[in-house]
Amino acid sequence: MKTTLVWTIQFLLIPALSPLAVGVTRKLKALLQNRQGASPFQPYRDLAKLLRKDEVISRDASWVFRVTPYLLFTLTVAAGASIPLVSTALGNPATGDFLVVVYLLALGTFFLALAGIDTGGAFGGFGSSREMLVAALAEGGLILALLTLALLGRTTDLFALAGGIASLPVTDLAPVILAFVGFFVALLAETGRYPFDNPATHLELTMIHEAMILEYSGKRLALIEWSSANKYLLFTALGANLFFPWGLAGSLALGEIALALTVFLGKALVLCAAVALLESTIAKFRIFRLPDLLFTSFILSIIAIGLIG
Amino acid sequence: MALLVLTLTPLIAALASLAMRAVRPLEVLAVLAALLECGAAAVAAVTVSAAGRYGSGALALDSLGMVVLTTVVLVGTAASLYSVGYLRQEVAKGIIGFRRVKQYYVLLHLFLMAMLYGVCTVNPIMMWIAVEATTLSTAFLISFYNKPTAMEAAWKYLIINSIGLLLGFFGTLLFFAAGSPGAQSAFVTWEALGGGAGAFNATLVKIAFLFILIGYGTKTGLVPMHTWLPDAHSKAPSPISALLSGALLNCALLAILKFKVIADAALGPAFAQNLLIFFGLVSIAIPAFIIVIQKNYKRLFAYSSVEHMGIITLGFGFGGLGSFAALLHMIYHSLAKSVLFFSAGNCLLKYGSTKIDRVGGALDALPVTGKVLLVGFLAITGVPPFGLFLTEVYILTAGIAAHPLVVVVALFLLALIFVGFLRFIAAMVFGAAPEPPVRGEMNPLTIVPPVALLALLLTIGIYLPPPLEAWITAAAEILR
Amino acid sequence: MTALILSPAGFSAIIAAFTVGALGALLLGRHERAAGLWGNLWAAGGSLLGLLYSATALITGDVPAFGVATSFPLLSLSFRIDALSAFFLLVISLVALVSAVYALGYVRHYYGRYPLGSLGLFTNAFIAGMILVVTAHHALWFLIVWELMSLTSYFLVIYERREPENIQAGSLYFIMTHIGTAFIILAFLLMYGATGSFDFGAIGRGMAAASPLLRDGVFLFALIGFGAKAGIIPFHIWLPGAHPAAPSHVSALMSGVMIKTGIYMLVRVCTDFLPGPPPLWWGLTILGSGAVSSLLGVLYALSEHDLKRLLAYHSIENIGIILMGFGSALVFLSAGFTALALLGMIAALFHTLNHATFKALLFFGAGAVISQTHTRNIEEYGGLIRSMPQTALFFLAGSLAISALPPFNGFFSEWMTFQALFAGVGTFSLVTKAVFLLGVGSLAFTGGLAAACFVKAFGVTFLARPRSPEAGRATEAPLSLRLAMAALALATLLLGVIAGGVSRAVGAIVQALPAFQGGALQPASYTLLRVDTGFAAVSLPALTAVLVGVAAAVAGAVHLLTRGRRVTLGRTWDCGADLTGRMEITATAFSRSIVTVFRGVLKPTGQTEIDYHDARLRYFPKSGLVRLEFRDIWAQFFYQPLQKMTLGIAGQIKKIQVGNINVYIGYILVTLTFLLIMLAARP
Amino acid sequence: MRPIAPQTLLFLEIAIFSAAVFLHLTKKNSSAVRLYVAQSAAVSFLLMVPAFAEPSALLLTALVATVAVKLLVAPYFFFGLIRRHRLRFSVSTYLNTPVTVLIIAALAAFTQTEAFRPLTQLAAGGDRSLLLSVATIMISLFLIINRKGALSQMLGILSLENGIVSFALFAGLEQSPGLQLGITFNILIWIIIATVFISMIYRQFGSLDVTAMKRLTE
Repeated sequence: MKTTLVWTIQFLLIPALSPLAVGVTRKLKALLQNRQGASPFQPYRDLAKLLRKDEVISRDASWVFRVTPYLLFTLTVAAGASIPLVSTALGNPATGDFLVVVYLLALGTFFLALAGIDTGGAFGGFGSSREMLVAALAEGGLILALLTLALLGRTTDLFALAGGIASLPVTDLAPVILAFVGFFVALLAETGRYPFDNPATHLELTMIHEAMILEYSGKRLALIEWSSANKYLLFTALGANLFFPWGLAGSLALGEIALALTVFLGKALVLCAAVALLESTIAKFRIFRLPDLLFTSFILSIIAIGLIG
Repeated sequence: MALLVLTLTPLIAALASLAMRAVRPLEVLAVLAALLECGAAAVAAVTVSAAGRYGSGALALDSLGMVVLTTVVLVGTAASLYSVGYLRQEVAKGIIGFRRVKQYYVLLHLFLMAMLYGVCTVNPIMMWIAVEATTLSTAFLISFYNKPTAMEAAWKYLIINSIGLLLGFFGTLLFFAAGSPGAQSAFVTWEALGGGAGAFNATLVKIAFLFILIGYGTKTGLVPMHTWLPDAHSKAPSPISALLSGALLNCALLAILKFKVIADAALGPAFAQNLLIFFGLVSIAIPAFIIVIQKNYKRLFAYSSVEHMGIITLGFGFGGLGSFAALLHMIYHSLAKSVLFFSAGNCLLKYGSTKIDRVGGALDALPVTGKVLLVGFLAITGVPPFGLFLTEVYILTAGIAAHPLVVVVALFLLALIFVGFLRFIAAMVFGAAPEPPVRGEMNPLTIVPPVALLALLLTIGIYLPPPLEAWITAAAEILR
Repeated sequence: MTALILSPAGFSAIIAAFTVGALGALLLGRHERAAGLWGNLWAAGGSLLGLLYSATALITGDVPAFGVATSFPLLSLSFRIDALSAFFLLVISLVALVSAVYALGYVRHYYGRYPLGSLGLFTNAFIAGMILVVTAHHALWFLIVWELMSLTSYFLVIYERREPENIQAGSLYFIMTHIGTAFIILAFLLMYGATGSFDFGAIGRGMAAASPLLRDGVFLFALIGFGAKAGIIPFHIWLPGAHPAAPSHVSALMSGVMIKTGIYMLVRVCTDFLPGPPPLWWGLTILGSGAVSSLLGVLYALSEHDLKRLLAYHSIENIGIILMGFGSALVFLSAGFTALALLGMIAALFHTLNHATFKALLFFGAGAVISQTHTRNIEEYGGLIRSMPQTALFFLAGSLAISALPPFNGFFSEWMTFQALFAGVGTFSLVTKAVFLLGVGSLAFTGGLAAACFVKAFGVTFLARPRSPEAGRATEAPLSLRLAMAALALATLLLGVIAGGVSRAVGAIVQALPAFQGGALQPASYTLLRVDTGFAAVSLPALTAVLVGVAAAVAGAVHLLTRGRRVTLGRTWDCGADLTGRMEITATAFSRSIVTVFRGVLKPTGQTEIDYHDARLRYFPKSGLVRLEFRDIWAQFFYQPLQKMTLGIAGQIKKIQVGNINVYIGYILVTLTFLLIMLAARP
Repeated sequence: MRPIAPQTLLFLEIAIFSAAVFLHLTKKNSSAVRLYVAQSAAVSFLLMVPAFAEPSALLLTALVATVAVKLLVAPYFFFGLIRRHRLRFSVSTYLNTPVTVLIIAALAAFTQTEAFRPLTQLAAGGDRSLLLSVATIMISLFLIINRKGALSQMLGILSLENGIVSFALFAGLEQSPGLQLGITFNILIWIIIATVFISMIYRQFGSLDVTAMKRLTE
């Protein structure tokens, strides 16, 4: 019963809350920029509106274009179920390996990039090209940042790993902090945030993610937007629960889980705030400066692993 | 008796050819003589494989001689057959007339006789005379086309080999002197000379062997005495080139080997082996590099002959398994090199040039020759399933324990030769010719000999017939 | 029954089938259809027998060994099919079988252009050569069949011999493989010098007591020799030219299995011929070269727009991944961690199997596309997913597999390789750890870059609009091609989903190797892939089930939510102008940003030529041309200098032949004098 | 017949040796041929020693044949060549006379060194003659190297052969008359062929300068 409940949370929490996370970030950003900003719940309304609309699909597009939104959404949900959200006690030996999560998301990126090319427009292709550049280079930093944790926790199972990090002595936390910096850069890159991409732009020259989905409309656009929101919350959850695993439930007791859920929301809010703060204070980078940043993230993780000794 | 037939047949054929008035009888005579020689050699071979020795009196064969004789007879027969087709084409093209054809056949018979006699004779001096006679009979064959370059090649051949052989003669005399200082030495056979080797003066034998090696080494084509070889091979008519490479070089090497046996008996094997290893390695190294930048395919094959003589010499230098492999290699090389020279002859007839960059697309222009050339290349560079691969590995194996450095160097030189060779063969066989010639082979008689030799080469590369293995084992036993 | 299959007669039947196929095809040469049919059917039959044989050997665990004496000294045609041999025999037979099926239809486009007889001859001989290579148990015999394999593959590379670049590629291949063979011969000669035998068993027994220096030498020469065949950077230069030049079903064989014979022999050398714990630096060298090969291989692939060359570069990448697994296994062996060594080795062999399946699949797909469009230039494809939907689907499966995306098989062998490398990072310190980290980093970037590369390859080839008239006229590939591709596509998926079971089976094979005996095999089940000590685990069936379940739920929910909404077809947003095939992103443009990032390694030379309507008024360009070329740094800084040096030496040595007879005679006098003096000095 | 005094033999050998040296120095082809004839005459004298010690018909035939070839046939051919092609002077040498002499001296000295010491035990008394004949061989070899004229090269080879024959005599090596005949016949053929070749070279190249023949250089 409890297990079922936790599994339900695992599967539904991310899609349910992800529009909120995006909305909150936008709201915080607006506040930081002395704007009123839309309600944090605005993304829900957007999705609902899109789902109600008719759809236009390019004649040049193939089934790849049609399938991608579904696949993308599925993958983000499946990946969300594979990471510890509220309890470390819920072992997931089937898909809970961090490489699985990383590569599930990569599969989504792969199809999204194909969909960008599929319509034969000039923008989509360039968006795909840039997306693959960022994704390919971000993967190294991401894997190494998580490997740092895996080496400390002596497992690559994310659930066990969260528990393992939580029980580390404070003196051993230096590598975790370094790895987190590396992870955070990867987070920004993977979720299309400043300084990599501008989630709000529709200027052709600066688009990455938006360029790829230019041809989507209606329900498929809704799914894509939702998926990217999922991905954002997913990374936020990874950062919150793996690098700062305190507050996660150690068992499946209801009270603990409720507490853990609250703590998780708090941590996620802090991370969203960090992203919003960052987006308000720095400018977007030129595309060829991005690799430097990504390699820096990679090297930070290497240093972190070196510190483990 | 068979040996007498063997040596007299070409002589009679030469004399008979002198009397001929038409091309056809000359051709028939050449083929008949070749077949007769084959038969006689076969008779000798049967006895040698059974008893290890054949003949008596002035002419005799042991298994070592039998190995060389095999190459001479095989290549000789194939070359005789090929000559018929080759000369017909040249006559048809108006390059030569009847007088020259006749001259060719007479000299061919004399050349064969000299080699056959040289292999069979029991007397070192007679062998020397025979080898010298090969020089004399082939000089005009090399200058056959009467062009300045052919003259140049023939003159160099004549002079350098005469000098070399005189030094070899001197070495022979020194051996006699070492055997019986101050005494009368009338009609000394190899056996008699070898029998007393134990009592020879050691330092004298060393000097003598040095002269032998330089002298006969000139004729064998060992570097740095090889200089005549590429010139002569490239300028002679192709069947003669095949005979020079496939038969004559072996005969000269046989002389060195026979003296090596005697020197070993007097000195122990180390002295001769070290010299042979030295000359062998140098003879692989220099051609290896020259092959890489060669522009003329007949010269390419000629340098390859130098290199293979180097490999064989190296094998004898290593001894043991090396000697066995070197003898086997000698047979394989003779067959493969003849195949290549025959193909070269066909290319020359077709394209009218021995420059590699004038020949291209041989696979299209000469459907059979192109393939033969390609396969012959694979054979000569030691690619399985051809036997030269195994013999080369054997030779290296024989030396790995005592001379690892030499083996390593030789191994990479062989790889270099392959690299050099492949570029040119690929250009000839696949590339495009500047002026594409008419498609099609010219004469079945220019096709059959190389194909037959190739088939034989492939066969004995996969399956070594027991008699052949027996001679070679026995011959390797003689050489140790 | 099994005894009959595993008997020498059973083995001879395999070889006999290929021989009959080869010779029959040659004899039927004039009848194209019959020759093609004959050659490929016998090849398929032989491969089936090979499958049967290897499967039987693996299941029963028997180690058949037999030999035939020859009339040549030291040479005996010995065979021994232990688990490792049987595994490679299985992989070879598998790929050979599907490629024979594929060829049934594929050879049709050679009718009237190139002889089918020789294609049948060389293909059959090539497959037989590979089978003999992995079963030979005697060094000389091995060298013969090794050269036979190289020779036949050379002829297959130059099969389309009227293209000059094929001849060039073939020559380079033959040269590199020959030089590699020289190193191999050297390694065997050294072992012969130490043990006095060419028999593999005797070598293994004798080399145990050999000096460390000799063992190191043998290792190094074997690494170079077999590395040249496997395509390890920097000995890879032949590979991107040779594999594309061959007919596609042969490319699949060469890339899918032939280069693996190099891996096979490296494993043999390091674990069988040189028994005992290997020195640490062996494993580190292999690991490091694997890391470099995989990363550079994928980068070169990205810069390629010849579809088959691109695939060939990916072979280098995957060989690198295999070597990382094998290298880590060696390092663990040298440290005595047999269980971890087992993990690395399983990863290596598993990836060998996986790469064989998806690389063959991709080459098949490329061949299907090329036979329709008659070009290998990826820029002239486009939109093929509509005219060749099935081919596109299969190619996509291969692309996902090679990009290591779950649930296809490439992911799981890379996952295991990652785990082996992680274990190394976690276990060792300093230098060793750094090399393992290099491996992790290389593998991580490789995965991402491979995905980028296949987004390009698949996207530019199959998606959007046709970029050339040929691409517009393409039709679906013939049945036999699609059958072969379907089988392999299914295999990539199946091997992924049952990866747990496969890894267990591979584990049993590795455990049968003497060096890995004693390592405990983790209790892997068919549903769960686990690393010993519980460090990591993943269940493929569960993952697949989750994906399918969620996808169904999402699709259902969306369908319910959006009932009644219309879907209309429209034009892609075209800014008011008509979109043509020329306005899509090109393969060059796609990879240009990544190429720019890695310009330090790739050394691109970009040229932009713009032609204006008016020389002074530079606002309206008439035409623009961007040319992106790459310099091969290995050729530029290693092979060309080497060649130049050799030619320089040759030029000097050629001067010996001055043409002057007096000088020639001088040589004789000098040699004579020199030797006489030597003799006098050292009597 | 009483044995010939060693001094006589030595004198003959010195004559042979000097002829080889003077072959280096002469510039005229006709005098070179004459020098060769003189050398051959000295060799023939040497040959007569054993022939007259134990005379036999076959041996005498061999001797007569040798004398005929070396003293009659060879000069006949050579003078014929010179006359036909008006070859008064031989083509120049590579080295000038002083250097040539220096090298001759060096080569002669070399034959007296340790390298050839073992040879001296071949002849009990005549070791100086023996080594002189070796010196003749070396100097003749050098002649072929130094001279650019085809005729001179030919003479060098023949002089080399003379040196070897005299060595054989001093070393007490005698051939059976049959062999002797064979060798002589060989030399006869050689002289004929070489003469024909020289004529052909003259026709092809317009001179006997062998340095004109340098097309085959690959």
